[in-house]
Amino acid sequence: MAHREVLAEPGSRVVMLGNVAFARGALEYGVSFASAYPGTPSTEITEALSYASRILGGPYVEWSANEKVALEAAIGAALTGIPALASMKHVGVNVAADPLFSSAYMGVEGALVIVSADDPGMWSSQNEQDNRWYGIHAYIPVVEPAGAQEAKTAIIEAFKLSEKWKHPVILRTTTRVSHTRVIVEAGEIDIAKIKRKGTFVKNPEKYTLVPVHARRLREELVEKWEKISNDLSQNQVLNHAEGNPDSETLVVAIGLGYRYAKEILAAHGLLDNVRLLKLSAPVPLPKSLLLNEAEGREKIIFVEEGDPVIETLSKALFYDYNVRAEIYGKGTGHLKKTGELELHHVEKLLAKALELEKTYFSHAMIKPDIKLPPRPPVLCPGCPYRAVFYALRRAVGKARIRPIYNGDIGCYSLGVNPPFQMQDTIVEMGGSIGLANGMAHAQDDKVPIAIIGDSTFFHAGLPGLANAVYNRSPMLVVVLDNRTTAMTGHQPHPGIGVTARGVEGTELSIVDAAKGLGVEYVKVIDAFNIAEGEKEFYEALEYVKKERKPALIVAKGACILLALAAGRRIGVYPIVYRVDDDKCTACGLCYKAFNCPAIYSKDDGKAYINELLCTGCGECAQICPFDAFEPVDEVPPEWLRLMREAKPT
Amino acid sequence: MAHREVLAEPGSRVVMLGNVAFARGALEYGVSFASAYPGTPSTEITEALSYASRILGGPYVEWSANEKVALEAAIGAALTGIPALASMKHVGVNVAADPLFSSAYMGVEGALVIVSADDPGMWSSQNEQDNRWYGIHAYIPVVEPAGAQEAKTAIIEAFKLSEKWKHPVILRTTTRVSHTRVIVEAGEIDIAKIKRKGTFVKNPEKYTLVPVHARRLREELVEKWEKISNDLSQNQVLNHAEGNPDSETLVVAIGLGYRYAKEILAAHGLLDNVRLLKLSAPVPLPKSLLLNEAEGREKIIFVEEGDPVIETLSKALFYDYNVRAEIYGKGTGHLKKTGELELHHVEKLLAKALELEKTYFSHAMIKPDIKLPPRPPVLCPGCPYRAVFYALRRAVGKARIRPIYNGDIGCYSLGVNPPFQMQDTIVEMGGSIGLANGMAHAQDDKVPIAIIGDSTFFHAGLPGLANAVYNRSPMLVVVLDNRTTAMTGHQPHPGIGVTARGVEGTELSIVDAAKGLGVEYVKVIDAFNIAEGEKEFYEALEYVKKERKPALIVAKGACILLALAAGRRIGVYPIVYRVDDDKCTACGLCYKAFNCPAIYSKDDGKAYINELLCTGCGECAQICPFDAFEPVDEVPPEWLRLMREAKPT
Amino acid sequence: MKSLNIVLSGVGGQGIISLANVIANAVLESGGKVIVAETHGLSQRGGSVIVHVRIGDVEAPLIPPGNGDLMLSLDPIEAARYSVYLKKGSMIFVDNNITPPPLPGIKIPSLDEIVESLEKEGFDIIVVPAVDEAKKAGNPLGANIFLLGASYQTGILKEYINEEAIIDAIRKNLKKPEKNIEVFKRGKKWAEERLTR
Amino acid sequence: MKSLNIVLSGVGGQGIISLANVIANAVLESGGKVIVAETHGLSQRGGSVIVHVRIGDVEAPLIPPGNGDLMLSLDPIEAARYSVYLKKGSMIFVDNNITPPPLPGIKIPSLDEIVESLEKEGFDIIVVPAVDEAKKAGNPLGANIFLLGASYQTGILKEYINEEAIIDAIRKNLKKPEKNIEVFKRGKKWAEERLTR
Repeated sequence: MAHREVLAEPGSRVVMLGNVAFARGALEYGVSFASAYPGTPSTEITEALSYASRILGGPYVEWSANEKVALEAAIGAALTGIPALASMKHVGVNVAADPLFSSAYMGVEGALVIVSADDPGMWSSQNEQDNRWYGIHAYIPVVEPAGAQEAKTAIIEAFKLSEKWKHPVILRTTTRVSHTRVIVEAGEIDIAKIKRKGTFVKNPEKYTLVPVHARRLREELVEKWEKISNDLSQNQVLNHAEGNPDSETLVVAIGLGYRYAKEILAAHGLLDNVRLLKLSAPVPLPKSLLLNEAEGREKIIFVEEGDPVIETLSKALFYDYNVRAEIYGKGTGHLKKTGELELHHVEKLLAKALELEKTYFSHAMIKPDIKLPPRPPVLCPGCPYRAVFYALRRAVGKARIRPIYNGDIGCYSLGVNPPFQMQDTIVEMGGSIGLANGMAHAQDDKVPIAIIGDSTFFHAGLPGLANAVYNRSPMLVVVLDNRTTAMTGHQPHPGIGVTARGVEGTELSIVDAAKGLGVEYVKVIDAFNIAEGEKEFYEALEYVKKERKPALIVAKGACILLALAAGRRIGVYPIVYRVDDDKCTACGLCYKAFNCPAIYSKDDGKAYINELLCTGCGECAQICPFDAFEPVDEVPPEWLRLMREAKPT
Repeated sequence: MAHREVLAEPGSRVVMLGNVAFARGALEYGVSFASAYPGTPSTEITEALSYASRILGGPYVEWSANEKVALEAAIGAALTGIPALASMKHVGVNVAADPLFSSAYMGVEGALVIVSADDPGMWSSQNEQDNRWYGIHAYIPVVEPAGAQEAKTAIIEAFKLSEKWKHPVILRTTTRVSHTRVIVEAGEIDIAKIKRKGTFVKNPEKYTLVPVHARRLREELVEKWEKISNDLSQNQVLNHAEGNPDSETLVVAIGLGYRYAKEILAAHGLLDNVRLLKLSAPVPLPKSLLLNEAEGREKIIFVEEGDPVIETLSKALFYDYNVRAEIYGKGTGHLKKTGELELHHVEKLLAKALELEKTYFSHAMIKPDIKLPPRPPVLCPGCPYRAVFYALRRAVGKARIRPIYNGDIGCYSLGVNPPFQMQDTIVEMGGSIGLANGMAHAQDDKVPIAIIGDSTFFHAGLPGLANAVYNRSPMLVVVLDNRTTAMTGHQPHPGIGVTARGVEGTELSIVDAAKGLGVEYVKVIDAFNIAEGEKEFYEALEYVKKERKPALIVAKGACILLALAAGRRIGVYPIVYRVDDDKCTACGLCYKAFNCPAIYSKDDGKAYINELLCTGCGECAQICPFDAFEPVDEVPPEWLRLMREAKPT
Repeated sequence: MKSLNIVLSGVGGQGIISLANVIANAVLESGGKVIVAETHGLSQRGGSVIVHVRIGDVEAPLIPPGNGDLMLSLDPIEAARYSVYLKKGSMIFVDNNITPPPLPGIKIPSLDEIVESLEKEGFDIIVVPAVDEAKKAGNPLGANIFLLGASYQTGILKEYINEEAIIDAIRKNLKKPEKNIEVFKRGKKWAEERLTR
Repeated sequence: MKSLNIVLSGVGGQGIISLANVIANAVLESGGKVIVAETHGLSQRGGSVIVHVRIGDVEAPLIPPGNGDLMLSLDPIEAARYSVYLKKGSMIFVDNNITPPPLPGIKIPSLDEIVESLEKEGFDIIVVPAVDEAKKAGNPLGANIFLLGASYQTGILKEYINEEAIIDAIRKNLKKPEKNIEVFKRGKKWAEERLTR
C-alpha cells in the first residue's frame, strides 16, 4: 500500500494511520535510512517510507531479508552519522536481539530508532510479549507514544533522544497505536536531509566489541543509563504531569494508557481532581520525576499496556525512597495481565481505586441469543496453497507414512483449520525446518514435513536447511513460493528482485539456494497443478524414507491476489468457473474436503460457485472426480501466466 | 576436548569442570537429545555429551548451525516426549530468542532445559547481559546453580521442574560456574533412557501458535507462572533458608552469590547469626518463601551476579506486602553493577550492612612498581588469517579504495590489534555482512569489506548475504574458512561434514552456498598464498567498484592448530623456518608489519625465529622482500596438504 | 464530552476499512475529531472484521462493549457478533446478504433468525439491500457507501458530519469517486423512502 | 576455615590449566576439597592466563586480590601482573624465560627488573629454570610440573596434598605420565638443592 497521505502538504491536517504518522515524523526529523522486515502491526511504517522514497528520491529504504539484517544495516548506517530507522513487529525484535544488545554498547553516531510494534491481544501474532523488557535488559531507552495522536511527535522525540545521547532508542508501539487512524498535522520535510549520505569515521575502541573495549563500554553504559533517566525526568514533551498537584491520588499513565486514563477521568469530571502523570518515555524509569510526583500521595494507580513493567520498577524505586502509597495496577491484581486494555478495564481499575460508583464505559453487554458460526480467516479462493495442501495430503496417503506437519508463519498457517489440519506445529519464523530437524532425530515413527513460505525461507529458513543437510535430518521441506510476503500485504523479498524503493534488485532462486546449501533432492512444481504435486511429493517422500536425508520441493504459484492485481493493471481477467449440474453428484468434495470459499452447497448438496468470489484458478476442475467444473469461457493464457509469475511492484 | 570424566564410574568422586558436571547431571537425569552451538563459556557441556554419545551410543547430540536452530530442534525433540537440552552462551540466547518466547506458550512434553551461559566480566564475549531478564520477559523459570558445586544437582532439578510443569526451563550459569572445577560425586546413568526415542502426538491447540490458540495459552501461561512461583517456594533442594531464623538480618544469596555470602559469613563467624536464604531458582520469584523469610527483618541484603534483577522484583513484592527493611544490594548502590563479583566486593557489601569492622578478603593489593606490557590474545604463529589480513591490506592499497573492515565474532576479531587494525566494527555473530549492507548504502566514500569466519558464515551470514544480493549492496565479503569453529576449541560445523556424534555428516560448500544465494562473483583462494590473495582481493574490489554488487572470496586454509593436531595423529610434522642473517636487512617487516609471534627482533634489529613457536607455515618466506627466510629442511607435501585440509574429528 | 461511537463490521475484503477512512475524512472536513481503530493482518483473509470509529471528545481507540451508538455492517452474522459493542436501542444498518464462513459442516443461521434475535435485545435493525443496490448502480463494491448513505439519512451522523464533507471524502479517498457518490445518494434515497413509510 | 590459595599464571598454551587439573586431582586423592577457576576461550590464544586454585574450607571460585598464598608462574611478566592476588610475603615460583608479547614497538622489562620489583614488595621470588630443566628431561612441555615439584619441596603444599597423590594425579591426567613424574621429581630435587643452600 502506498499511504500517500505520508506526503501531505506541510501545514495540512490529514487522517493518518498511526504507522503512517510514524513515517511522517521520521521524515520530518530527517531520517536518511530505513530498513525493515514486514510484520503486523509494523508494516505500514516502511510501506509509507517506501512510497516517500519513490517520490522524493530519499531516504534509502529497504525490505531486508529479516529483522536481524535490518537492524544490522541500520546500525551500520547510523555509524556513518546519519539517522536510521529499523522497524519490526515485537517478535521481530527477538530475531534482531543479538545486534540490539550490542548496539547499546557501541552507541551510534547519527541516530538510531528501533520500532518494536507489540501486539497485545495477538491480532496477528504467535504471542504477546512486552518488549519494554528488552529496553531494561539491553539498556536501551523506550519511547512509548500516548496513542496515535502522539505518534508523530513521539518518533521525532525518539530520534532527538538518540541523537543527543548517541544511543539507540526503542520506540514501542502497539496495535492500537499503529493501526489507529487520527487527524495529524503535517510539518515540513527537508528533502536534502533525507537524501544525505553519511561518512564512516573509524573508532574501533567504540565499534569493536572485543572484551577489552566492551568492559569499558559496559561501565559507561551503566553510567549513561542514570543520566538518561535524569534527562527523561526533564523531557516535558514525553513525560509530564497534569491535573491537581495536591491530589491524594496519582495516576501514572504509560503510553496508550494515558488515553484511557484521560478519557475516563474526563467522563467522571476528575481531570482537575487527581494528578495524572503521562509517561511516554518510561525506560529508563524517570526516577526523579516519578518520585517527585509520588511524594505524599495516598494512592498511586498504574495504567500500562502489557506486563506490569513500570509498576514493578516503580515499586522497587518507591521502596528505596520510602514512598508509601496504596498501589493499584496489574501487579496488584487490579488490572488484567493478558490481552489488550480497553476503556472498561481501566475504568474498573480507577473505580476501585477512587471508589467511584457510577461507570460510563462498563455497560452491561448485550448478547443476542443466537448461535453464530465462527469466521476464522481462511485461504482465499484461488490460493495456490490450497492446491498444495490437497496434493500433499494425497501423496502422504499414497506413501503410507505418518506425517508431522511442521508449519511456519505465513498465510499457510491457516492450513491448521479444517478441512486440512495440516499444521501440527507453528512456533515462529523458521520454526518449521528447525523443529523438523529435531523431530527427524528424536523419533522415527513419523516423517517431519516442514512447510515454509518463500519470504520466510529467506528470513529464517537458510540456517535450518544447512543444519538438515549437515546433520542429515530425514525430512521433506516444502517451500510455498507465492512470489511475495503475502500475509502482511504483499511486500517483495529477496526471491522477487523488486526493492522497497522500486529500483531493480536481484532475484534470488530458492532452488539454487537449496542446492547451494547441499540439498541433493530439489524440485520445483507448479503449485496449481495438483496431479503433478501429488506425484512429486510422493517421490520426494520415498527419497526421504530411503536416503534418510532432506528433500526439498518448491511449489511455485503466485498469491492469487497478486495475480488479480497484476491482471487489473494490464487488463487481463480470470474466467470464472461454473458447475455442470448434470455431472455434479453432490459428493461435497469440493466444498468440504477441498473447501474452496467460492464453492457452496445448494440445498440438494450439489455445488455452486459464487462468481463474485471465484478467481478462476481452476483448482476445482482438477479435484472433481466427475468433471463437473468448467470455465464459463476460454481461459486466456495470459491469465494462466500471471497465476504463475505475478509479483509485487 | 573429550572430558572423559563425564563418564566417571557411578559412586566415584572426580574433579569436574562445572560444564562437565552439567553434562553428567543431564545424563543422570536421562537426557535423550542435546543440541548446541559452541560459545564460551557453554561449549564443554556439549563436548562432554558428544564424548558420552560416542561411547554410550546416546543421547543424540548435534552441533547445530546456530542457537536458533539448536533450540528449535530441541523444542521439536521435547514435543516428541523425550528430555532435551539446548546449550548456548548468553548472546546465543539472543539468536534463539524467537523460539524461546514461543516455547513458553507451547510448553513441552518431555522436558526442555535451555542453558544460558552468561559471561559477566566479558572473558570471551562482546557484552555482559543478565539473561534472567529473558526468564521474566518470556515467562520461563530460571534455575541458577550455587556454583559448580551445585551444577549437577541444579540441572537435574531443572529437568524435573520442566518435566513437572511441562514447561521450558532456563538454566543460567556464569563463567565462574561453568569454568570452575570442583569435586563431583558421580551417580548412575541409565543407558536405555538416554538412547530412547520419542513419539509425536498431535495437539495443534497447544503446538500451533495461531492467535486463537495463543490467546488461550497466554491466559494459561500467566496462571501457570503463579503456580510455579509457589512450587519454587517449596523446592527445598534449590531454595532454602539456613542460619538463625530470628536474626534481624536476611541475606538473599542468588546462584553463585550463595558461595560468596557463605564463605564470608563463615570467615566472620556469622553463619549462625544471620539468616541466609539460598535461591537457586529465583525466577519466577518464590514469593511466599521470600515473604516468609523477609518478614520482620531489619536488614535484607541481596547478593547476585549481573543486574539487580531479584533485588528489584523483591522490592516490588515487599512494597505490596508492607515488608519494611533496609535493603542493601546492587540497586541501592552498595554493590557494583558491572563485571563479575568477587569475595571482596561481597564482603564490602556485608561489612557495610552488618557494620563489620574486620575484613578477611579485602586486603590491600600489592602492585609492583614496574610497567608491564599488555598481553592480549593474538593470532597464533602460522594462523592463515595473518596471511589473509596482510594480502587484503595490500590489495586495498593497490585498489586505492578507502576500506571499512566490518569484522565479526571469531579468532579474526584479533585483527583489531596492531599491526593490522583491520576490524573497524565487531558487533555480533553475522554483524559483518549486516553492517556492511547498511554502510554500502548509507555512504559512498568507502568500500565495506565484511570479514567473517566459516562457522559464523553458516551461523548468521546467510540471510545477510541474501540481502546484499537482493538489495545490491556494493561490498566485498571475505569468508575466512579455517575448517572449524576455532575460537571455542575446534568444533565442527556444517562446512566440515563431521557431526558431534562422530558419524558422517554432509559437508556444505561455502562457495556453492554463496553462488546459490545469487552472488555472481565468488572465488576461492589459498589463504596461505599471499600473492594469490593480493591479486584476487584486488580484482574482487575492482568488481565491487565497477558493478556495485557484492563479491565474495573464500580464503581457505586450516587453523594451524588443527593441522598440527592432525599431523601428530599421522606422524607428519612441519619444518620450521630460519633466518639467513646475511640476507636479513633488519627492516622489521616480519616482526612488525607482519607480526608473527614466532619471529623476534635481535638486538641488531635482525629477525630470528623461536623454533618452539614456529609452525612452519612459510608465510614469512613469502612476505620477506629479501628472501631471508628458509625452511631448515625440505617441507613434506603431506604437511602442506594438512595446512589446507585438516579438519576436526 | 459529546461523542458518537460507530461500529463497522463485516468480512475481510468487503471494504470496511475504506468505509472507515471515508467517515474519518468526512469528520476531518467537518472540523471534528475522530479516532479509527482498525484490524489489519491475518484477519483480512476472509475473516471477521470490526472497525471502531469514535467521533468527538474521545481519547481512546476502542469502543467499550455496550457503548456503541450505531453499527454499519456488511454481513448479518458479523452484525450479530459485534452487537455486544452497542448500547441498547442502537440502530444497526446491515446488508441482507449472508456470507457463510467456508468451514465444512457448520450451521448458518438465516437472516430472519439473526434479525429476530437482535430485535429481541431491543436493537433497531435496518436491513439494507446494499450489495444489490450497489450492483444496480454499477458499483458492486460500493455496498459500504450505500450503507453510509442509508444511515446518514437518519440524521444520527449529521451533528458530526456534513453531507458535503462526505462527498468530498469520497472524492479524495475512493477509486471511482463519482460512482461512489452516486451510490451514497442512492443509499440516502433508499432510506428516505424506506424509513419514512 | 583452613585454606590455601594458589595463583597459577602464564601465557595461553603453556599448560596452566593442565597444571591446575593435576593439583586439583591430587587434592581429591588426598581427601581434601578444591575449587579451580579457569580462563577459557579467547585468552587461550597466546594471551595472559590466570587460574585460581583454592584448597580447603572455601566456597567461592576466585581468590580475592591480596589473598593468595602461593604463585606458580610460567612467565615472569605474568607473575608480576597477577601478583596483586597474593598476600605480602607469598612465595612466587616463576620460570626464568620471558615470552615477549608479540606487539610491535612495546618495551619488555628484563627478568631482573621484574624480580627486583617483586622483591621490593616483599614477595619471596624463586626463579626456576623450569622450561630448561623440563627440556633436559626430554619433556619440553613439562615446565608446569617442574614448577609444581619445586614448590612442593618447600612444604607449603604438604598439608593439603600427599606426594603419592600428585604422582597418581599425573598418571591419571597427563599424557606421557612417566616423563612428567620424572620432571616432578626433578623439580623437587632442584628445589632441595637450590633452596637449602
